[in-house]
Amino acid sequence: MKAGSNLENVLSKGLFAVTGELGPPKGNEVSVIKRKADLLRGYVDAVNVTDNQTAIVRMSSIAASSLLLQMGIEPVMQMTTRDRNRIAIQSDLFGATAFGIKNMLCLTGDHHTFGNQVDSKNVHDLDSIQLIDCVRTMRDQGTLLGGEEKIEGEIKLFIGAAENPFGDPFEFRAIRLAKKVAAGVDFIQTQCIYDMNRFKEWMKMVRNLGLHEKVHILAGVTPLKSGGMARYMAKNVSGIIIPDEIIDRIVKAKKPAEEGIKLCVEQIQELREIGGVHGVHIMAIEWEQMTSQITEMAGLLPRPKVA
Amino acid sequence: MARIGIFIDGMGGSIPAPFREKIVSVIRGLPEIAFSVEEENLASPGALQRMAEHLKAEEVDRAVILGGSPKLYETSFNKFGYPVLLNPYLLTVANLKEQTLQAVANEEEAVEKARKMMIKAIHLASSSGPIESRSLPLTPQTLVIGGGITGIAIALALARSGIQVYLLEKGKHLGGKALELRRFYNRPEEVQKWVEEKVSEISRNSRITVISETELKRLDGHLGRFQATVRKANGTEAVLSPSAIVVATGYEVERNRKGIYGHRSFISFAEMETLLAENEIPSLLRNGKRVESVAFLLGEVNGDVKIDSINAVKQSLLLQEAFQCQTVILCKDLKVSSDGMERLYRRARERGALFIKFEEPPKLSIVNGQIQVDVKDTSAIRKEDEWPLSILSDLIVLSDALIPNPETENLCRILGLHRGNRGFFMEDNPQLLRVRSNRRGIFVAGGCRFPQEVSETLNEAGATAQEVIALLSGGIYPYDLSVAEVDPEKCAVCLTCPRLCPHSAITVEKYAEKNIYITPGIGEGVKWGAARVDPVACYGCGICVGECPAKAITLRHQPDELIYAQMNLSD
Amino acid sequence: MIKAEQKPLEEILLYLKSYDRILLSGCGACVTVCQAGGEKEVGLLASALRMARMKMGTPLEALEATPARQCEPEFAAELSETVEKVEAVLSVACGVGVQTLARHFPKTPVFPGVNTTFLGETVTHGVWEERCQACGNCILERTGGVCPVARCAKQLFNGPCGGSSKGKCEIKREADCAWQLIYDRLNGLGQLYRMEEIIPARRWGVESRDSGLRRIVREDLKV
Amino acid sequence: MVNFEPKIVAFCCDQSGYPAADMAGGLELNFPGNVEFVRVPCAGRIETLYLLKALERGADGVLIFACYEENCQFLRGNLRAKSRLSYAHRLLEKIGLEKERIEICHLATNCGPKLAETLHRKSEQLKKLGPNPAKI
Repeated sequence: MKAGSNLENVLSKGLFAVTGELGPPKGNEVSVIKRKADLLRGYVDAVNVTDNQTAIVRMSSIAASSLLLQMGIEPVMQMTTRDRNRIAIQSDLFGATAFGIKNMLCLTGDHHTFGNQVDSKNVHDLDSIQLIDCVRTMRDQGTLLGGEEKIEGEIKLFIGAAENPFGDPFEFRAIRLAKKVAAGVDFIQTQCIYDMNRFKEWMKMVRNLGLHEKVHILAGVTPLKSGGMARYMAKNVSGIIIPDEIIDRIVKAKKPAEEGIKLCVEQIQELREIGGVHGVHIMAIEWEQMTSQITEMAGLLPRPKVA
Repeated sequence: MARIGIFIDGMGGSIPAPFREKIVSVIRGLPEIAFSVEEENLASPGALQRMAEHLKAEEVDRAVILGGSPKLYETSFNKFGYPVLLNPYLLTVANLKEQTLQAVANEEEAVEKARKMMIKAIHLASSSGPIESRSLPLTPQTLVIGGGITGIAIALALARSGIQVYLLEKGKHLGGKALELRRFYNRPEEVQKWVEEKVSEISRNSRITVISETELKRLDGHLGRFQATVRKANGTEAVLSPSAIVVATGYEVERNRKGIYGHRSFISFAEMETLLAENEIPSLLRNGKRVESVAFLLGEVNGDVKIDSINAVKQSLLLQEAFQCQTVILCKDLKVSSDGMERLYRRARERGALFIKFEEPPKLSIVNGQIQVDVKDTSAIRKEDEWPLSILSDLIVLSDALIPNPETENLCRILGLHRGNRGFFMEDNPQLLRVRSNRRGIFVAGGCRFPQEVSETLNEAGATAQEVIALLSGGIYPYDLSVAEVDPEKCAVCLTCPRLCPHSAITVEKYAEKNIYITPGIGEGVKWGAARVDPVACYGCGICVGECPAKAITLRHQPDELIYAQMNLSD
Repeated sequence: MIKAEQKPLEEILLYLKSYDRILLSGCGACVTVCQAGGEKEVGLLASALRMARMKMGTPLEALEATPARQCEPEFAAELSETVEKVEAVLSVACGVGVQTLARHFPKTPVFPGVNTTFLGETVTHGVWEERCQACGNCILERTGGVCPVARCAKQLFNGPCGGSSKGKCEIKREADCAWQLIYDRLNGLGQLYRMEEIIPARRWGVESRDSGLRRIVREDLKV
Repeated sequence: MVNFEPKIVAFCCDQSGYPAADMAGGLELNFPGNVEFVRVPCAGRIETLYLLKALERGADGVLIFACYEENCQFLRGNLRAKSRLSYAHRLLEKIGLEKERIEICHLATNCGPKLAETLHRKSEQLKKLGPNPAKI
């Protein structure tokens, strides 16, 4: 065991893992976290806590993750390289692990111009692959990046990263995953999947490289709430592909939200059948109450208790 | 101090004597005014002669004409010869007729205005400098790029006038697109035979050197001393030194055979040409099957090009008269403006060809393995007489898009030429200078400029040859230095001017002195890398002058000072 | 070369508010090429400033000069006599030229007339794009001659982020994704394996601007 | 101002504007009282600086008489003039001058009446705008 987290236990037992996602409040309102935590408790194995997602200022992921721990939910602390240099990153990891956080997700982060502090200066001292390497060094070598300074104590982290099979150049996307694996990543959560064909094609490349045996891949899904949301995401979010027939299906549905949930469940069932997919990551953004229904309908309940 | 002679032109009474007197009285007696003489029609040959004599007798170094538009005098100087002894740039004109007398109603104001204009003209004359005239020797050598019928015809015409021709052909053989053609629409002989005769004439002509399987790789220099580097297919290179260049690289055909157009019933005009030539009269067979009906569908892909219309009527007549086929020609417009076409069109109609004019493009569908064309005929006079038709033909001849040769873009870059809106080589001026390119000494002719039918292209070849002969026959190119000039010390080599020069007259090169040409490769005395305007290639428009961010370029005959002097404002 | 853009006239007018006689100094090198501060732009800006001040009722005398390269001490020295005649200098050279003049004329205020923008390349006439950030440790040999430091919005070293879509960057849709360019170029060169190598965390501090003033000394050249 | 006769500098391309001015004179179409014609070989010769300098040195308005678009003897001279004019307009705006003070008019040799009309219209317009407040 690298960190001994619940997520690591589930995955290493070969069980199909389910993770959820929680966006911290745009302030210090703890009740927001509590409300969302209650909606997710018991339906997922761990919950991602975003790190100022889309560069909108929110409560720090370390603080929010610690609060989740107190509420009895296992967090996957996200950390971007956008806002911290390697000094801040390593210091934050000392703190996070001291609080008992055992999972983290290494990200580059959305560009700061997308958020609400566009005049800031981004850092990007490291990129996500270099961050993975940094955390792995801290955990496995017990030293800071650079390999000389010994760390007091032990950093136990189950290291995750994201990958987007829908970004371009497509042919490079599996190779990029290989780089993350080489850097020491333990699990991967993908961008939300709508274009099943392209995902399957990507997984095939992943399997051909033998990566599915070295890393746990959790397929990302996001239920569509409405036709408008589907259209907006397809048009405006780079790196997300929504095929026209899916947009059509939601747009034409009498109850689009219900249809969105149904579609999401179907997707999870289809993803389960793909070789090398070890779990799903459900990103029900500001729609956390649906996580119970989705996991229920998809037959993912009850969540296993592993020691 | 300048000695200025004043010529006052009464312009056949347009500028009355009292008015003239009121103007000239102001300057009479001024020390720099050597004399003032009156003439009635200064632009006439006799008056010009007298003007020359005055200039000589009085030893003036500047002259001012008070009269009409400067354009009038410039035209007559060109026609009758410019009065000697005074550099033309030291003479200025005050346009009293058009700009004061006729343009100002109140006489007092007109006088006032005219005086001002005269003073301005005197000022301009005294601040002008002379511009040197030069001439460039031209050897009678040309490079013709492209061995299609345009290139062939031009080469033969030039050779007949004693001009040496290098005929460059990228393929193995001369002839180009004409080899796909079997018959002319307006000549009895077969195209192939005609081409053969011309090719054999070329091979017998000692003034024409055919260089086949060779392409132009690089071009340096300008009119009179081009340096063209050509490369053979085997990689060997040679440098030719033509005085002028003709581009005749023709056009290309782009076939759309996607979707329904892939059906076996569709053929191109070139395929029909072959079919007609291969079959024995009177029955037309294709793949062993008899062809009894043919439709021609003239698409809109080629806009105002006449080739498809001519070929459709020509082939239709052959099909009707020799092979007893029923023909239909569907088109938006039939272009019959070529020589003799109107007659052919009428004959085709009389023999029973159907002409259908449409607005909406016809709909194509496959019915029982055949192509059905549904079209609404709009040639009826009354709207209610328009009716939809369905046509089932054994064959449908389809327009192919006539597009620029794929190497056009690259050739343009090498030659410093422009491409027009459809990507073909652009002529200098579509109304006046059809076969001249934007560069002096380079001509564009035939299909590379605009896809043309054979007979049209032969006319154009003749016109181009005439232009080249007119340019080279004198053996010299006279020019003056009323051109742009770069100060190499100020030049930042930013490449603005070579990018913007419409005539590709500017290159960045190393040279020792301003406006001294050094052939690339000769490094002696090279001191500076800067932009250089070739005075022969420059048209003197001044675009580069206005654009130069370092203000390193001057227009010699119209520097800043003369512009500001014309503005007549405070300093 | 260095690319710059003229500052808004209102900003320049504000700098010069309390001066009646200035020298407007251009530069014959980079800013001439990018049409921000050559002799032509100096003339235009001087004329515009004079008219603007005339209209405001406080005429301005603007002398004009365009030394060959403002960042050389000798060329700066050529301006000495003129600078003595004026109250302030407005320099439309890059930030380097402004500082050369400032160093040379300790008693005369020197104002920038342009914003020095980037080290760039001419894409087409009139369009320039950033190509280099002078980071001090060139990695172009690993990235097929396309710089991710200057051209990737996140300065990524190990391939494109998830926002790379159809060859474009998610930050500016009109901009090419630098890593797509790198991919295409290495693919064309048959060197895609170069993208499989992990580029480790970079040593910014040792060579880059973050280590304070950078200085190049060539002992052999010193006189 | 009652007796204000605006001073107009009229740049004339030799291929169109200048012959059009000749024609206007020939047709005895009156010009406004204070026009100074500047003959240039092509509108592409007209530098941005000339447009500003004309105003700086005392003109109230500037007109460019250039060939119709796509009809330039030198292919792009008139387009360059147009682009330079747009740059000058941006500067005028910053200076605080009305951009109507500089205008381009595309015409051909046979457009004498158009030239005269444009001059008169510009003169009337400038009378309304008043004297150029930025002239030195």
